[in-house]
Amino acid sequence: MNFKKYDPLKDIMYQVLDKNGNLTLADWDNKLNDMEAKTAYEKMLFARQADIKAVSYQRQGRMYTYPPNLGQEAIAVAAGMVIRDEDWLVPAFRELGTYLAKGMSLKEYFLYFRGHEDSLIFKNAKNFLPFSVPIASQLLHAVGIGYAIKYKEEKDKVVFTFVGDGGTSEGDFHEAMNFAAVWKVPVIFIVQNNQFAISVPFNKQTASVNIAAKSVAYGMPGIKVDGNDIFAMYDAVQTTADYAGKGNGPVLIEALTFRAGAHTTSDDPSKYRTKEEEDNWAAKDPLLRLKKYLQGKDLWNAKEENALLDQYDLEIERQFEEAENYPTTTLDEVFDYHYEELPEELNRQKVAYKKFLNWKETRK
Amino acid sequence: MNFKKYDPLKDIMYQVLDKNGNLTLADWDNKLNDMEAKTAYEKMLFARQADIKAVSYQRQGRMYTYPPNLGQEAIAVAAGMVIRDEDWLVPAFRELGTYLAKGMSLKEYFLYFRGHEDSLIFKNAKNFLPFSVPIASQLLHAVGIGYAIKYKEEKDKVVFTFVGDGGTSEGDFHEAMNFAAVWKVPVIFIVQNNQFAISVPFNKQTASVNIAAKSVAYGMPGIKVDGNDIFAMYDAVQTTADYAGKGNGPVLIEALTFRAGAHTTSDDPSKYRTKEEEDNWAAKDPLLRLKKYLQGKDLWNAKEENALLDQYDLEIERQFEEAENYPTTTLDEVFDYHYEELPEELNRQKVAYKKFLNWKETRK
Amino acid sequence: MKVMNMVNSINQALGMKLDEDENIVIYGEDSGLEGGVFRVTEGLQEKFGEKRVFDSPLAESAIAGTALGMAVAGLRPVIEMQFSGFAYPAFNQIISHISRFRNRTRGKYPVPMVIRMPYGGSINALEHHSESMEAIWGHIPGLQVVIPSTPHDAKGLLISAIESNDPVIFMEPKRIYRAIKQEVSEEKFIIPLGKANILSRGEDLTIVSYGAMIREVQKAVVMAKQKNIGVELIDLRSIYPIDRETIAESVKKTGRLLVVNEEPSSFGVGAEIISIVNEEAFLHLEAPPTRLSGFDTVIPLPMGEHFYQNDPLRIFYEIEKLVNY
Amino acid sequence: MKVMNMVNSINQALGMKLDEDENIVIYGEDSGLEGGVFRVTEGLQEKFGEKRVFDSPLAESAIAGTALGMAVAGLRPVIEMQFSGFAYPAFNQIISHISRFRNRTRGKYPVPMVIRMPYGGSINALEHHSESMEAIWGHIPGLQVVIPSTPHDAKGLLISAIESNDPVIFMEPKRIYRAIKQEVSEEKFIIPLGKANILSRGEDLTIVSYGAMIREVQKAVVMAKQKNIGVELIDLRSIYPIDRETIAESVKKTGRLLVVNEEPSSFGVGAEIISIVNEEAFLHLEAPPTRLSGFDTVIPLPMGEHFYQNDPLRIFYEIEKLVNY
Ligand SMILES: Cc1ncc(C[n+]2csc(CCOP(=O)(O)OP(=O)(O)O)c2C)c(N)n1
Ligand SMILES: Cc1ncc(C[n+]2csc(CCOP(=O)(O)OP(=O)(O)O)c2C)c(N)n1
Ligand SMILES: [Mg+2]
Ligand SMILES: [Mg+2]
Repeated sequence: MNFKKYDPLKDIMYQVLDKNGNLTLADWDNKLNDMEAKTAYEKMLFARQADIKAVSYQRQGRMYTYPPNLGQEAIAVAAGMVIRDEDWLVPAFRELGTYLAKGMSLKEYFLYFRGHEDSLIFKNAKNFLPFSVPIASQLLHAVGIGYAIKYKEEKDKVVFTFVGDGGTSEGDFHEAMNFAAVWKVPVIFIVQNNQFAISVPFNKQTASVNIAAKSVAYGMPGIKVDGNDIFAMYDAVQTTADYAGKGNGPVLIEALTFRAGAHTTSDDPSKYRTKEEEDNWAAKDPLLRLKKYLQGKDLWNAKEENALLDQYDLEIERQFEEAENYPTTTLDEVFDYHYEELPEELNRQKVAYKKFLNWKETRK
Repeated sequence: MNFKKYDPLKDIMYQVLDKNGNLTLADWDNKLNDMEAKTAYEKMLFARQADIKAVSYQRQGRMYTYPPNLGQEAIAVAAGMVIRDEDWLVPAFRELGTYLAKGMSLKEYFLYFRGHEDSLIFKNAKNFLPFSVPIASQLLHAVGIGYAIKYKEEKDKVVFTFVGDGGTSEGDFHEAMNFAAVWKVPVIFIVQNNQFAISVPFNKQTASVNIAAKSVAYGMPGIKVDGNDIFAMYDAVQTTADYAGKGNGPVLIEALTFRAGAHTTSDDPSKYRTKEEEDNWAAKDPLLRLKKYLQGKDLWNAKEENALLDQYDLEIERQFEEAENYPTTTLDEVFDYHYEELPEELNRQKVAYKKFLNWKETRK
Repeated sequence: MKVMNMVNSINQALGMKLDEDENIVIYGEDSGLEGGVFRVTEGLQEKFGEKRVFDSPLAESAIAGTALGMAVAGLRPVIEMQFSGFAYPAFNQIISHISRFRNRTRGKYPVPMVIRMPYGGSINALEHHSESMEAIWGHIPGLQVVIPSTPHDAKGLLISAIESNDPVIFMEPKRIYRAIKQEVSEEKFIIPLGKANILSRGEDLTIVSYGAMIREVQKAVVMAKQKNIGVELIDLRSIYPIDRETIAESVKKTGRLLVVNEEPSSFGVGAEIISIVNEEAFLHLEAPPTRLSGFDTVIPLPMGEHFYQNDPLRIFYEIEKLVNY
Repeated sequence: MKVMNMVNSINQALGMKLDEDENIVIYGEDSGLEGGVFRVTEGLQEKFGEKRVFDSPLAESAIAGTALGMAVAGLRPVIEMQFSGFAYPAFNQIISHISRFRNRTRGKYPVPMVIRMPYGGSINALEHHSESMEAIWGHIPGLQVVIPSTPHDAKGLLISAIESNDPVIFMEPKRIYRAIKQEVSEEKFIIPLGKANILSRGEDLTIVSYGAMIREVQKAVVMAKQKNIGVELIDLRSIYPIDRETIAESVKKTGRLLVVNEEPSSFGVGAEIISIVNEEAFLHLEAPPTRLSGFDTVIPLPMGEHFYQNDPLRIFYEIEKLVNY
């Protein structure tokens, strides 16, 4: 793609696959062949299934509050198909597909929502920061990493970072975009515009025509992409990562999507949006769309899908069990990771607590 | 003026009076007649003279660190010619001309730089907040005031607020612009782009083509104006204030200028910029330009100027003396303004200090 | 009188004041239509309109900074930080402006504003959702910092806070938002800021606590009573101004002090209270005044949080140690 | 050995470390070409290039947040906040990320970073330029907070701070940036973090102080000596981790404590130290451990600042009161 063609100020959106599964762009096969398109679908299916099961684990009281990804899978999976081991991932918290691609295990993911710090080690993943709870603050970390890449002349490495539409209102969004452009660092900012920040709709978040246009303020290219179209997303991420990796500086991608589920398992969207709006967007679902495309090419059928889902369920359940059987947090673990060496004061507090535990023991 | 014509993305700058004092716009007299143009010059001359004398008072050790306005007078005086009693002024700290128009006395100004809190009362001024030292933080106050105006339906009141080019990098700039546009409040944001933030030049501050273009990110109109051209500035401020006062929402004005003096009296610009750059800008000086225009129309001469300067000097010196003779800060004043009623704890600390003072007395 | 939890009583206080004073506006992230993520402002937008109760964009510095602007222009904003752990982006506005504007303008521009924020742990939440950093707010000159421990107190203290002409950080112990129900008058009433509340009388030991910890302490007090230890329990209610006199009077009588809260221990409220009793009641001290806070650690994720948060047994253990000193 | 002021010695420490470790980068507002508004980084850009020593745009949250990114990616940033009073916009990055990343990632991503910031008053400055808010940093789990009081200490402590694999808030007493000159070794040396320094020995009273106040205290110690009062003066050096042992040992001997600093009094470092001596040396206390800080007020503008800042006579007055208790 030539992203200059998609002027965000004119609010043009890049799309390859329409909601009926028809290509709006010729020659697509040069980018992703049939096998790759199928793989993309499988990855989305897996991410969705894991997400759906996470919600149900939460409902069963086996996990704490959980933020579903439903409806946004194309964005994360597309980024996951582009990101490499040596690239950095600086996440928000709603990009399961990318985490899996980067090497996080589902066990770790579930462990996080079961309240254990070990989850965030991402043991088999390189260059992958923890989920960021304070909205938009992570974008600055991405820019710093970008600086380090440039500083060390680690040619062609790229940083991928995510934020939501709501997050673009934070000061840190602005500062990150500005620093990135001034320093000309290889960072791809992906805004998942799912049109809500919890209950707050996009039009109460900003008066800007869209989010991609905000790039103009920083002298940085920006494009608006159909975030429910995995082809467009893949192309956009791949092209811009290539551009940034060549030393051309950062890019802002707005991925237009819709949070089909609740904000988190504690949230009830029916309070702030209509069934109609939801149905409208359900028709543009990213999996549905790609499935139609694959079915049109006779590359996919219901039987295949069901077989895969069964297999996925087993895998997901196995990983969840591992998370459930993970040893609980110890007292030492509460203290021992704050500094390279445990300061005297922390040790004192730990020892005092151990004394209390001893007393408690003897009391029984 | 029609500010839609000055597309900031094309980096077009609004100018009325070129650096040789020639009008680049016909029909100007309909905006400011000869008398008004003369008054504008007198106001700039007064502001400059007060500023120059402030620097010299500082040099004499009679004031603390002081940030000169030299070279930027047209912007503040233009805003001062538009702002009314009922409008609000939320300043940064380099807009002397506007402060004077709003009712601050020079005595108060000098008193501030002599380190006395009473200065910031601005006794004869309405709707005028104190100078804001933490860069860009004041912009949010302006937006809140804008909300209050709208809330109370105080028709046609406007808030004027200032910030520097450096200040546009702060998160608060972004948040203020965004809130202002979403809430559609009557705020005129004037960025004095004097091209330096202390020693940091504009191109290290942002990669944006200019500052006015940043308005695009918020769905707000923005214009770039020649800040050394008082006519253009007056027109821009007046037109946009009118627009905002009619309920159309906020506007961003970038006033391009040059800080001809040091950042503050503690700063030495020769460390970070060239004589050539300074000379280049001296030729575009806002007073020089307007004087040429007035002289061209036979409205001004050196004799008149000298007589005025003598008169101004007397006035400035008189006010400085008043500031110098102002009673010093008392212990009570340190404590008594923090809360409506002095909390017990503050009283205790005050009393303890008084005991010490008594002891010190008896010790002599 | 009506049985209420703290969410109800705060909601009622807000509604009452909105009704009474048209200069009051309420906003924050999700505070409008949704009524806040804890439903504390539920129904208020419907009743008072979107102009007075509304959602803001997601930016805490802006929420605080614009509120200052509103306050100097004559409104009385009551803003919400969604969690106290997300108030930090507003730190500069609070410390540099909100707390100082009255003094900076020698009284010309007071800042009547309340910053509500749910705080505290033991709710099985993700990181940043369990913070208890009241000492930081207490250390900032010009602020008032208030923490209620019951539905009744929450109502009376919040009404006082809203009526104060100076800024108040109003920290709501979210752990007990719905856990404690009690009869609360439906009339308007106020509880003065800056005054502590003696919850139980005793001769052997003074405990100073506040917020959600009060309920835990009360359980420990019962355990102590079974051992014939009489505890005088003081609910601080205001972190700043702090009620020096009530604390001092009690410790002069008991000679022993335990502070119980859930903040990191070092440089906390506990230290301040210990200093106060040293300053005011030094000669009466019979045992080292003691603090029982959290650790100097990040609050652990839910699986480890029980270590960090003091339970009645841990409190009782400290009581016993102090009494046997 | 060479006679240096603190600006020189910090500059030398920075240069030495830049030389030694190519992962070190230095940046902040005006830190590059100009060498900072206090000229602390002067000459470093010229020597080490703009890639390693540079100006950032004007945004403190970004300066801190990007430094975290650099640190996790293998660099060792030493960043500058132009004044400690302008570090507040970075508060969220510091409390939510910089201090926590090691723990959050169970040691996978430590944060070797130094945040330098000139702090403290008595320099006749505008508002916000005289802040002394070290207690707030001290209260945040995961940080180290260091304050030197001499050119020699500044060098040794800063080198330690840069070599630490955990984040350090390095607060520089700007009042004595150029006021104190002393011989400082031009070799590399370190002073360990977390350890206090006993500056003078005495039997009658312990004074704990730090930063620019040390010089004022030393003058008061001379006055005390003339009255035959022997003061043990401890320069804290590190606010966190705090050297509990040195403080406790001293107070066990003298039985009397005075803390002298320039922060707002309530909820400050003074309270922490008073709590420590209660915890560690209760039975040795012969007079109420006392703090002499600033007031619970905004630091007054220059004309009133002398009331707020403790001078030797005020310190001596408190010494005498304590000794005569
Ligand atoms: C600084 C901060 N403020 C508030 C919150 C509470 N919060 C969590 S998610 C959220 C909404 C985020 O919206 P958006 O950025 O659009 O992301 P989405 O949830 O839609 O993926 C809010 C307000 C937070 N986590 N951090
Ligand atoms: C939050 C904050 N950071 C740093 C400073 C120190 N400082 C004072 S003025 C200044 C530069 C401001 O530049 P600009 O916004 O362009 O305004 P100008 O001085 O050019 O008028 C800086 C960094 C400050 N006052 N506030
Ligand atoms: Mg969203
Ligand atoms: Mg500037």
